[in-house]
Amino acid sequence: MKKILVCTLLVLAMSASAFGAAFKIGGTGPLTGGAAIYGNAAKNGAEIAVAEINAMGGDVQFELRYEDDTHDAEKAVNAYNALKDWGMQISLGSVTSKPAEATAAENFADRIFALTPSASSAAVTEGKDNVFQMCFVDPNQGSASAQYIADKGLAKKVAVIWKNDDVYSKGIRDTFVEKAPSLGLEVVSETTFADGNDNDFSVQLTDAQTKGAELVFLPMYYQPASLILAQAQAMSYAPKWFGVDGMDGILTMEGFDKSLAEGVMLLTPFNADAKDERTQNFVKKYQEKHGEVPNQFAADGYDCVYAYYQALTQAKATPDMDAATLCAKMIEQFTTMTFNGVTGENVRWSANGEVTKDPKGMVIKDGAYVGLD
Amino acid sequence: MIFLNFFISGISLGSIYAIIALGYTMVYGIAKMLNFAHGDVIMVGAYVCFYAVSRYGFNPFLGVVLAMAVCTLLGIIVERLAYKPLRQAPSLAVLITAIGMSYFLQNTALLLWSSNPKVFPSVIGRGAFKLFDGALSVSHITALTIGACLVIMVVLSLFISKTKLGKAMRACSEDKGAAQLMGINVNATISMTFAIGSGLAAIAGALLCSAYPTLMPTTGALPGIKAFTAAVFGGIGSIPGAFLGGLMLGVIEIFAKAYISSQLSDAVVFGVLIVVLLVKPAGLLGKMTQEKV
Amino acid sequence: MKEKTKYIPIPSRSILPERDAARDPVLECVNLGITLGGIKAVEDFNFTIGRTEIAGLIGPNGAGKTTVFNLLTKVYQPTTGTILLNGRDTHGMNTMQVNKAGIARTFQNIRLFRNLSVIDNVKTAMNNEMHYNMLSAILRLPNYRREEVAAHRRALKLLSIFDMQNMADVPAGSLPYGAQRRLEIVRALATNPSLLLLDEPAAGMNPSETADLMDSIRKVHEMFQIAIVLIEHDMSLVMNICEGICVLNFGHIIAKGTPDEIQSNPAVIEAYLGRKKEA
Amino acid sequence: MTMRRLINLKRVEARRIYLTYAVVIAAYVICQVMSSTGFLSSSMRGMLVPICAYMVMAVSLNLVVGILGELSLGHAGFMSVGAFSGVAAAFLMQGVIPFAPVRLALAMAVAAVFAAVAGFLIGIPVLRLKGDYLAIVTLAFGEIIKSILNNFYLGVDSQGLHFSMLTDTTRLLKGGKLIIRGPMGISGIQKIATFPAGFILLMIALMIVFNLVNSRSGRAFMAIRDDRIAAESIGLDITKYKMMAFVMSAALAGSAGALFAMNYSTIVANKFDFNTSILILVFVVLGGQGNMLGSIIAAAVLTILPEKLREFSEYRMLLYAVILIVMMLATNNAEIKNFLAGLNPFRRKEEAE
Repeated sequence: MKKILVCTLLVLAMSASAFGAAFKIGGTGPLTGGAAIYGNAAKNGAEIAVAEINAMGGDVQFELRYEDDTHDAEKAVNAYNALKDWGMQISLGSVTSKPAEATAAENFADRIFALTPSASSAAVTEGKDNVFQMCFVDPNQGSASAQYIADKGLAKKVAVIWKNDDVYSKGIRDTFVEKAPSLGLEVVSETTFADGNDNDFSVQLTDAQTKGAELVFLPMYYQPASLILAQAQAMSYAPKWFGVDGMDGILTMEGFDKSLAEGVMLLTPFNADAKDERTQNFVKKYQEKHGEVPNQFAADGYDCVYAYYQALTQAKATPDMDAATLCAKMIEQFTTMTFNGVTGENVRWSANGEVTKDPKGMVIKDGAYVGLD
Repeated sequence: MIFLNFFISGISLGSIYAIIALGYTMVYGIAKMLNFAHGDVIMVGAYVCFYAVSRYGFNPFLGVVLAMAVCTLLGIIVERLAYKPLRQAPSLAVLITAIGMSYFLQNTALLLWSSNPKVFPSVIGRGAFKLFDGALSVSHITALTIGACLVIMVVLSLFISKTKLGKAMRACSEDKGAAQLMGINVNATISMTFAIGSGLAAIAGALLCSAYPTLMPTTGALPGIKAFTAAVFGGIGSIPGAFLGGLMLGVIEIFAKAYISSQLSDAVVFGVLIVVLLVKPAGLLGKMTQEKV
Repeated sequence: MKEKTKYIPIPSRSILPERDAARDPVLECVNLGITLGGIKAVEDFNFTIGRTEIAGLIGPNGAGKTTVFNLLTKVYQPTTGTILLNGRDTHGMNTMQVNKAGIARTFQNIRLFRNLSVIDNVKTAMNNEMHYNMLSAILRLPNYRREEVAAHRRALKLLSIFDMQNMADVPAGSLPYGAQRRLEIVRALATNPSLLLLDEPAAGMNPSETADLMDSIRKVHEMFQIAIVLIEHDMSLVMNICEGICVLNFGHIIAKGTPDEIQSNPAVIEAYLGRKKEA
Repeated sequence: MTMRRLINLKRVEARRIYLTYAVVIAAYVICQVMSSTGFLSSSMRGMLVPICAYMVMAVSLNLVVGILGELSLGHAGFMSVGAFSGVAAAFLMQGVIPFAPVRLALAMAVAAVFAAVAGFLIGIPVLRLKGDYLAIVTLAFGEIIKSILNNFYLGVDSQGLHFSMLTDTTRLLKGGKLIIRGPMGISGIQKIATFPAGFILLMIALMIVFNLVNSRSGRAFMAIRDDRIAAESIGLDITKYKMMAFVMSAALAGSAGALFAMNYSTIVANKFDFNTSILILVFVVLGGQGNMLGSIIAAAVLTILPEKLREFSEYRMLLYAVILIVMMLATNNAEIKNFLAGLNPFRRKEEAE
């Protein structure tokens, strides 16, 4: 019931802006199916930002539409085309990597600017001047993680467990494994899992344990990670755990025993427990509307809309401009501007669309994130 | 010792496949249909149990009983609305309807319970029996799963061979026409089979999510397919076959991960299935029926 | 032509098959037997049939008559004995190869290709005499057209034996019962067999239909000059049409001979006909 | 008494064949006209190629399920083999053949060959089984293909092709490119698939299937479907014909896969999973087994339907599921069928005549 009420309010908020001129902003993401957590989070985050901006009543107003792509490249292109028919002027790309690669190619061909909240594979932006990312690109996460582990002297012998049919996991794993030796890290154990094969991790953990890994690197989303932590505890294996931004969200899983995640380290741009006003405001509103603590995807979605807000305001763009004009203006803005959002301060973009922001090293202590530095 | 630990992991995973496979095999044996929605009934059972225990503070045991009640009812409704009208239809039509039902249950779950994964409360705690000075550990949930699986198989076998309804089921499985002539209500018997299968699914859901404690709307789908494979492996239609097939599939999967390649374990599992079917075309314990000429 | 074969009456447990020196047998069975589910369904089946004979295989229900057909056509592999077809041992052959070697059959429970048209049922049986390949078919090359037209003509000709040419485009499954039985015979004939096995061709027919069928079988026999074995319960048909008769009971041959001999054989009367008298 | 008798328009099957061709051509012309005059939405335009690919998939699966009568649950596996081999072939030909349509055609041919080989290899064990066991083995092969492609690496450099399994050990020279990258699939595909190409492929697929069905091979397929024992008894080589249908179906699926893949800039093995196999099967069952026109229409309707349901946002897939179930009930339950027939005024008239 609460959900319906919120939806109605949101619709009202959006249609109010539709009377005046508003920028039509569209994105695709998995709203149904196995990856629906990510799509819905990004969508919810973006919706909150749009509602806030429209409520401020400035010159820049948004009309937001999210279409379901079920985490599938084909459906993502369909969803993208539906958005095009609706009149999308600027795009939020797609939430997950493979669909985003497909829609980015369309964005490039149609000259519709895209800023994807969370599609992190390098191929999304590669060779496209008008596709930008809000999140770290996967290879950077891999090398940053290796660098961090080496710098802090967390371990010498490392195990990696990764998801064998996932672009995100594989992208991070590749650079991590590539970079590790040069930093004095030894990858002693490397094991995988895949869809339909992601329940039992005893083999992977035993392999890491018998080969003496002091730290286990988990380039994956939090749902399988939670299973790994539980099973490691059951077999009394307690190495250091190191995750990536996909790990964010583990603490807010309903029913999760937070003690399992005690001491888990992760690099993430977003921390729902941060004390700054911007984050607290966002987290509060998100909780009010959706009854959950926002994860990194929601934060990325939220930031995307604000980044657009800033860029459009600075470019003095008006909603009657066509997509190609806006595209040129956005490219100009995004390659020059600096943005402050909930996922980072002093965020900048390179010309190839990659984001530069400081990953925050976090460690979970007493069921909450604590900055590592 | 590591080998033994892997073996136990395999048995644990396998016994879950086995419980799910029992549901598949029972329905197939009697209604001759592949009920692809079975995995999703498991998911529903797990959610009911989750909400009962986590949100409303039920005793886990009561939670499972409640889940069984809900799933049995769900099984009856699904059967009445979607499968019963197709009793005379070609088997492929029923298969597709079952798949539609699977989509329906998944998407209803998505709307009702959102896509956020839930962590399933442990039914009996996360402890473990330590053997050989801790070199070998068998978690309580593993022991419970294996135990439950055995009990269900024995009870089900006895039920099928001793009770009146069980005999009616076997009769329907052999020859529906003849069963009808002998005064057995074939329709009611098939409906009953669905009810029992769905009730079992609730137990399977609770055990699956206790052993691997995350719960999403898609939780049942992939284990469902694996369990279906297990049922065929053991000889679909055969109850001991489902048990054996499930256990073997679990063990093979873990061993393939451990000793061949974690990347190719699924390929190995399905490869073994193919080899087994080539040697025994009706599965390990299935019986080959010869067409009368 | 119509000269009768002389049958040596039972018991004949000789290792060598009985031969009629005057004739060139198309089929010889030596000690043929099969065990099905622990039961010897057929045992010591010794049987010979000449190139243009019509023979009957009779016996009470469950005597193993259809099993004999299944053995001859390798639906079941025999557990003992030898089958010589045109002097060739069929050991190791499967149903398809046996058909190619010359045996065609019909089935007790009609087995037509129900969704195919009548003429396509017949053309399917001519598969082995057509030689164009898949590519010719897809591209409709000249040899496809030539062979298809030839097959079509021949199929219509075969159908006309049973006056079925005007039903050519009807789906086989929708034919009346009697026509289905006749179509099965046409289909079997289309494979150019040297031996035709008919499994209860007159089952379910009324007397006038049976009489028609009898004429048709005679006609087929005369036209194609082939050997025919038929299983039948209709004694008038069997006694009228068959030159030799073999009686089976509990998987064993209990009598062989001409219709007259069989009718007066006490063992047969006891096992089979005798029962009728009591009734 | 010659060919006119063979291609007899009075025969129901013959009429259906020409109707199918006519409908496909008409639909193509209408779509092209609407597209060029701007009446077709981006959404519809974007779906033209995948719809063609799905139609070919449905037609090819119908050859196995409807004509041969064997259930296959792993058809997407062949699509996958075709997609990966076709895209890789197109990539390798990029420098040699600059004209995209020729490259596309050759890539689809290569895809057909690779998928046919896969079909043959899989057919050897599969076709020894029957019924549901055959179905589960095809499912298993679909999963195995997915698993293998998720671990397959293919690269090209000045020294030629290099491939490896599990990890990327191709060690390409400078200037080389890794084409297939395991779980990351293929990225940066040149989108050379076009609607006319899809239309031509569909027409070829229809021609192959229809001409095959009306030949000795097709009659053999259907005979095996209707009665295997009788088919053996008239000397048909069951294994040979099953294999023929299976391989032909795989080859067509392979070309469809290549067409499909080259409509997107990226492709992963997970796309061609059990769900995709099932989707194709739904087209076939809903369209009617053995009914090619039905398959084609079902493929189009069920591809467009989820897009048209977008306005229902989160209820979209739920509605899709409900519609699927209702359609199966409506087409297969005798009572509902009669009830619907009663509603149809034209039907009444026909009966009255």
